[in-house]
This record gives sequence, C-alpha cells and structure tokens, in this order.
Amino acid sequence: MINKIVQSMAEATADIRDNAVVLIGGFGSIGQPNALIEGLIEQGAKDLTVVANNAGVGHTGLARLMEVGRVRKIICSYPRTSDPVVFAELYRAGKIELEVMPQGTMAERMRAAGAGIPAFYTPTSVGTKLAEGKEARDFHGRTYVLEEALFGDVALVEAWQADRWGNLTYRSSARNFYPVMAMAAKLTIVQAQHIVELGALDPEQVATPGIFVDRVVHVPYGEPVVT
Amino acid sequence: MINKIVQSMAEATADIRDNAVVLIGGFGSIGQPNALIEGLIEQGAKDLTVVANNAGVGHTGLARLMEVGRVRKIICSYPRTSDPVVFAELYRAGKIELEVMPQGTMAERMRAAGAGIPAFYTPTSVGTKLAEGKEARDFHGRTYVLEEALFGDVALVEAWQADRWGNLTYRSSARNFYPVMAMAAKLTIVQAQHIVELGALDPEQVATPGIFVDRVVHVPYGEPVVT
Amino acid sequence: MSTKAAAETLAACKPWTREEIAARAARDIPEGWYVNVGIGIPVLLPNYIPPEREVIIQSENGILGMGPSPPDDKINRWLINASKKYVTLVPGGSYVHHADSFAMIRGGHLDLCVLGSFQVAENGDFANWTSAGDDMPSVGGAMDLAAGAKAIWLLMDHTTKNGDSKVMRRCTYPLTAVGAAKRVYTNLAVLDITDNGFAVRDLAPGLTFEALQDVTDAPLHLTN
Amino acid sequence: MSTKAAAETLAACKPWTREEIAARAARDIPEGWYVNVGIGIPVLLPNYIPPEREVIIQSENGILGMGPSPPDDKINRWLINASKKYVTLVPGGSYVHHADSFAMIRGGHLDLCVLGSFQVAENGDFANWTSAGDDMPSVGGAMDLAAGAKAIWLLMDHTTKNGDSKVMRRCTYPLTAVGAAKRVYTNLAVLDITDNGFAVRDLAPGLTFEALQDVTDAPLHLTN
Repeated sequence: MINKIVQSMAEATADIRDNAVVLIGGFGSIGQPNALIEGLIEQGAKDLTVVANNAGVGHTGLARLMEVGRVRKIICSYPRTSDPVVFAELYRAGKIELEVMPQGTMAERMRAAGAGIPAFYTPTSVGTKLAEGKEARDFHGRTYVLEEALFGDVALVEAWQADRWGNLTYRSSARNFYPVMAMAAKLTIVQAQHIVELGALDPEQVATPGIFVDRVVHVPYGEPVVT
Repeated sequence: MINKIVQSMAEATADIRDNAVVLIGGFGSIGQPNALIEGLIEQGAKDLTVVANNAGVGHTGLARLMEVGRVRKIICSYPRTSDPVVFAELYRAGKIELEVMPQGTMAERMRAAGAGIPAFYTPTSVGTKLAEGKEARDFHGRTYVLEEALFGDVALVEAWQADRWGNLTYRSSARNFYPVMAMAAKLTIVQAQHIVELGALDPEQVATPGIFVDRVVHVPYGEPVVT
Repeated sequence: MSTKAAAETLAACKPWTREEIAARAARDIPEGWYVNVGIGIPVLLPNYIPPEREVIIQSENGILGMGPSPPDDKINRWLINASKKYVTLVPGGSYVHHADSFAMIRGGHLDLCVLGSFQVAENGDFANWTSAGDDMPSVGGAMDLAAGAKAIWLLMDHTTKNGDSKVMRRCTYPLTAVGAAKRVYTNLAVLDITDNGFAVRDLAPGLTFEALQDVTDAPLHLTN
Repeated sequence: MSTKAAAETLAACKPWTREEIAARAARDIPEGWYVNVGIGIPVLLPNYIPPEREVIIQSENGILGMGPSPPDDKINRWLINASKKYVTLVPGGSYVHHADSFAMIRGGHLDLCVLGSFQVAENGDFANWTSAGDDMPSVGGAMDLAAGAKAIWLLMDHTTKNGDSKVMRRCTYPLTAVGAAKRVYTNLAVLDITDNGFAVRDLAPGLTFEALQDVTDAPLHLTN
C-alpha cells in the first residue's frame, strides 16, 4: 500500500541537506508552511538557498529560518513587504544574499523545471536592469530573454486536503506557487490541514496530483493570521 | 452584463476566415466539438489549417470537414487511427498536407502560445527524424530542440458546463487539449452540454477560466459515441 | 520647474485626490474588460466601477474575479489580493496557480493593467519598482504585467513632494518596461501616450494647459 | 538468421504469449511506481499487476490512476485511454489537461513507461513509430514518453513474422529516441540493456542461450 503520510516532523524533514535549494510557497501570510519550516529548523540543515515570493514577515516561518542563520541566499520577487525586519537586518549586514526576479518569471521557471523544459524565452524584463547579462533573441519582431528552469532540492508545501497518495487541494489564494513548486522539487514535503480517505477528493479538482508529492504530514493549525 | 452565450450556430462561427488556423480538441471520439464543426462547414471558411490530435474518424466532425474540402493542412500527432478513411484518401491523392508532431510538443507549443512564451527547448524528438532541421542546443550536458509557440486563429471547444462569463468545466478525459487550445487561440468558441448560472461553478474547479473564452453555444447532444 | 512653481500651480487649481484619480480611470474601463490593478492608487479603482458595469478584476496571486473587501464577519482567511489585504471572490470568479495566473498575464489576455509609477516618459517607458538608492529592489509582478497586458495605464502623482515632475522626457529611474504605458492619470491631468508623446485628454478643475506644462518635464500636446 | 532458423528455435521452446509477456513485465514493477503503458502488448500489463500491489497507471490523455475496463453497464463515456478504449479511474485518480499530462511525462516524474516497439538496439535506441515505407507516420506521445520517463521497457516480439530479428545491433527504422530503452521483454527472453549491450535476464521455457543468439541480430551477453 502506498502511504506518503508520515507521523512525525522528523520523518517529514529527513534528508534535507546543507546547501539545499528550498522552494517555499505562500503569498504574504497566506499558505505559509510554517510547521514544516519549524521542523526544518529543528532538523538543522544550513546554508540553504530559499526560493519564495517574499523575504519573510515578522519573526515566524521563513523569517525565523533566516533569523537562526540557516539561509545563505534568498531568491524572491518582492523582499520589501510590510515587516521584513529580519531579512532587512541580515541583508544590510551582508549576511544574506538576495536575487530579485520577476514574479511570473519565477513561477514559469519552476513550472519549466517540473515540465522538463530546460529553458524558455519571455518578454518579461526586456530592456530593464533585470535583463542585464541575459541572452536576448528576437522572435517575429519582438525581443525576448532566455530563462532557464529553476529546480528545487526540496519544496515545502501547505495544502488544505491530502490523501495517502499525496493528492492535494488548496484553498482560495493559498494555492499560489504550490502546484509548480511541487513539480519543480526533487523532494516535495506537504503539511496538510486535513487528511482524507483515498478516493474522497473529486478527481476533477485535485490541484496537485500525488505524482508530485513525496511526504505528507498532518498539521491542522486552523486559520492563517495575516501579519 | 457580460454574456458570451450566443443563440445560434451562425453567431458562434461568425468571423472565421479562409486560411485560418483552427485548433480542434478531443482525443479519439471523446470531446469532439462536432456541432461547431458542422457550423463551420455551414459557415463556409476554407483552406483551413487544422491542429488536432487525430486526423478524423469515420465521416463525421473533422473527417467531414476534410471530406467537404475545407482543410488544406492538418497538424497532428497520430493520423493513423482506427478509421481515418477520409484523411487517408485525401492524403494519398495529394489533396491535403500532413505535419506530424509529438503529442506533448503539440500541447506545450499551444500552452506556450497562450502563456506569452514565444519558444522553448524540449528533449522530445532529439536524434530523430522529427528533429531534422530544428535548432538544437545543449543545457547542462543534454541536447534539446527549440520549439516555437503554436497559435490558433480559432479554437473549437467541447465543454461539459459553461456560464455566461465563459468559465468551463470538462468531463473526465474529455478535458484533453481544451484548456491549452482555449489559451492559444485568438477566438475561442465553445459548445457546452450544460449552461449554468454565473456562480454555480465551484471556483476551485473551473478548468478554463472565462478570460480564454469568447463565445458559448448550448449543444446538449448527450453522450459521445466511440467509433 | 521648482517647488515654488509646482506649489503655485497646485494652489491655482483643484488637484484630484487619490480617490478621484481612481474613479476617473474606473469610468474609462469598458464593460467586459479583464483588468489587473497594482498596489498604490490602483488598488482603489475597483471601488469606483459602476455596479451595473461588469469588469473582471484579476489579482496575480491566482484570483480571477476579485471582489471588494469583505465585512469583518465574512472574511475568508485564505483569500488576499496582491497587496496582502483580504478580498472576496465574485460569482463567476475562479482560482488558478501562479504559473497559470502569469500565463494569463504574459500571454496577452488581460485587456488592461493599472499600475502606480514613480516616473513615466513620453515614449511609454515607465519606472515603478526601484529607485537609484534602493537597496531592496522589489519587482513583484510589475514587469510581467507591463510586458503582457494589452494596455498599461498608470495612476500616479504628477510631481514628487519636492515638486519635481514625474512625467518625463526620459525616465531616470530603472525601467519596469520599455514603451509599455498607454495612458497616465495624475492628480493634475489625464494624458495619452501617442507617437508624438504626451497628449492631454483632461485637466484638473481650474488648471490650464500652460500651468500643467510648467510642472511637467516632458513637452505636452493638445489632443486633436 | 533465417525464417528456418527462427522456426526451429521457436519450435524447440515454449515462447511466451502476449499475455505472458505482459504478466512477466508486470511482476517486475515495484509498488508505488507511476507507469505509463503504450499501445500494443503494454496495454495488457495493468491486468497482471497483483491486486495487493499499488501501481499508479498514467494515460497521456490526462488520466493519472487509470483502472481496468469497466463492465458494459458501468461505462463512463467520457473516459478512454490512449488506445481509445473505455477505462475506469481508481480511487485516488485524477484528471489533468494535455499540457499538464505531458509535463508529468517530460519532466521525469514517471518511474516507467512500457512501450511496444518495431526494433530495439544494443545502445538503447528504439524505433516504434514509423517504418521506412510508412506514408502516414503516427508518433503520438511516444517520443515525449521516451524522452521523459525515468525508465523505458519495451514489450515486443523477438522477431518479425519473417523471422528477422527485431533485437538489433543498430535500428534500421526511424528512431523514436536515442539510447532510451533499459529493458526488453520479448516472447523469447528478458533482456537488460547495459553499457555492454544486451544482457539476458531470462529465457522462455526450453530455450537455450545459443538458440536465442541464433535468432538475434545483436550479440547477447549473460548477466553476471
């Protein structure tokens, strides 16, 4: 019997190595995999490169991971959020690297990684500072830049429902980057609010099929708090 | 009030021009937009290039469109189906052009068209006859070929449910190419089994959001017949 | 241009408020358009679309058919907009993931994107993501939106707090996109960006063309 | 090799039937693998996976978790497999669109793809989509599957009806993929494709290594 559900955070976060590229979804405070991040802190991997839309808020979750010194570099689209105090302090002290990337390019680069597309052309950023050093090429009279697939060693996912095959649903805007991050990582680890029986999810509505999921841990934390 | 639902097949198929590239979904006999194809035959556009997975079955739908001489070229992955008699006869008589393309490349090229990606690299077909003349390039030690976006002037879609904003659901494997074809075409025309009230579709389950749909016509034809 | 000239110009007319700028732009959006609204003044825009006119608002974090803020007792805590504020979904709305959301954006399916901006130039260049001294540049989805939407409108103040024009011959800040902006709504004017540069469509009450030119770096034209 | 040699070899042993080939391959699939099965002999494979062993079958037309054919009174007329036959969905199954389905395939998420083939070579090249004189080449998803799945197994007859070997030094038909095949199940043998070429894992009942070599174009090796 296939059973991707694990019983402890230690099992969930096993095998995450130093220097890993960790994909962390969520958008603002919604859908942050904070329990998995706490588990990762406990687990101890360091020198991580994190790919996330924002650079952490307050002192929890991703911000906490940075605060305890585990993140060497962050790749994100929007570091300047309401309260990026941890990131800002580390960054200004030269203790963390920052790579800023357009949000859609970030999403598409991870989708490409998951879809076996090593590189693609995009119109986004052409003629701007963020295209400097990038290979440019014209198609049908418009200029595009080449972007390569962005792989993760690990993806940390927060889902609404999960079954033992790893099929997932999300809730409202908490879906955000997760379906592409789950595809783009070698090891996809999920914290799910609800564990359901195999067959309970509507096959038309599975947002991440289990093929992209390795481990699921039940974390019924309730409602997210916007900070 | 936005209302994409039209009352006649003539309205549905208006503005399809000679020489148009027409994307037709379905896989085998499932999800074929046969009513729209009949409407297109009535409408009269000719010298069409059709993109479809198969080259028509029997004498209905796409096969009929070819039989009445409206198709100049077909781009497909699998012309050799159970009963491609119409296509085979026209093709062997030199009356229709054929371009064979790997099925996944076909789907991804349309997805790229819809997603603003002018071109991408893929490992599919490398080292085969279908890669001849294509630009090849290595990324991280593996060879890939460059494929460009595949746009349609028109997409003909068969859906299960539709609302007046053009939101769509499909049924089981009848989903197939439709979500990407709807994105890839300038004009997306839908025949839907069921018209539902705005708000009746579960927002987590809309498979094609209305932004990709231009016109919907109600065609409650019942169950498909596998031929 | 100077602080003094700007102050005099502003004193001589009745500049539009942020709400009025948003309302002015909202009035110009036809029924049926798919529109993304950015942070800053644009986030106010959906409040001013006439209720009988259906305009479908997209939020790049995967929402198509975004509605207004919910009352406190009806908040869905999994539903926020790109500014991280609670919003609602209208009937007919749906959710997608980020790659599909930006496929809509990059693929040219949005009729309009309304953004705030630091600067805009007469060639349609605009700069809204980072200034020269910014050590924490935050681009978000602005470059994807600028490259992908069929039209870009900018909602912004006409001048900085120091009275410097933000409506320029050429942008001095790092660009968000090249030649993408089509129309600008400021607190002083509505400007179209044409092949000949800025054409004035509308002026704030009491403002003259000449007074507007006095506080504008770029040369202005009258619409035909 | 000749028709006569082949006939003698076949007469001297008990070749596996199509069903036995499928069953032999099915036995080698570990629990938990995601597997796509192509047309031809592979389509029989899911019938032979032990019921207590969970193997998840993908069909490239957007089905993950494909089950067996339904009884006549339980047909879902919107659910067919890549061979255009009615199938079922197992509990835990789900549907995706074609681009997402091929993202699974091309992205390396399938543990295995089992295909039929016209020819296979000792370097792992195989040819299963078109022959030299074919005027209607039909590739379907074979090239995407060959390029994307973690492993490719081929289920095929060892020789043509004329007794010509289909297990070759080099393929003579147009290739489906270069160096992709890892294992071959024929009516006569199970072969691994190693750095040294074909290694014989198993022989049909009554067949000797030498007799197999007699009807095989490529040199064969014994497994260690």
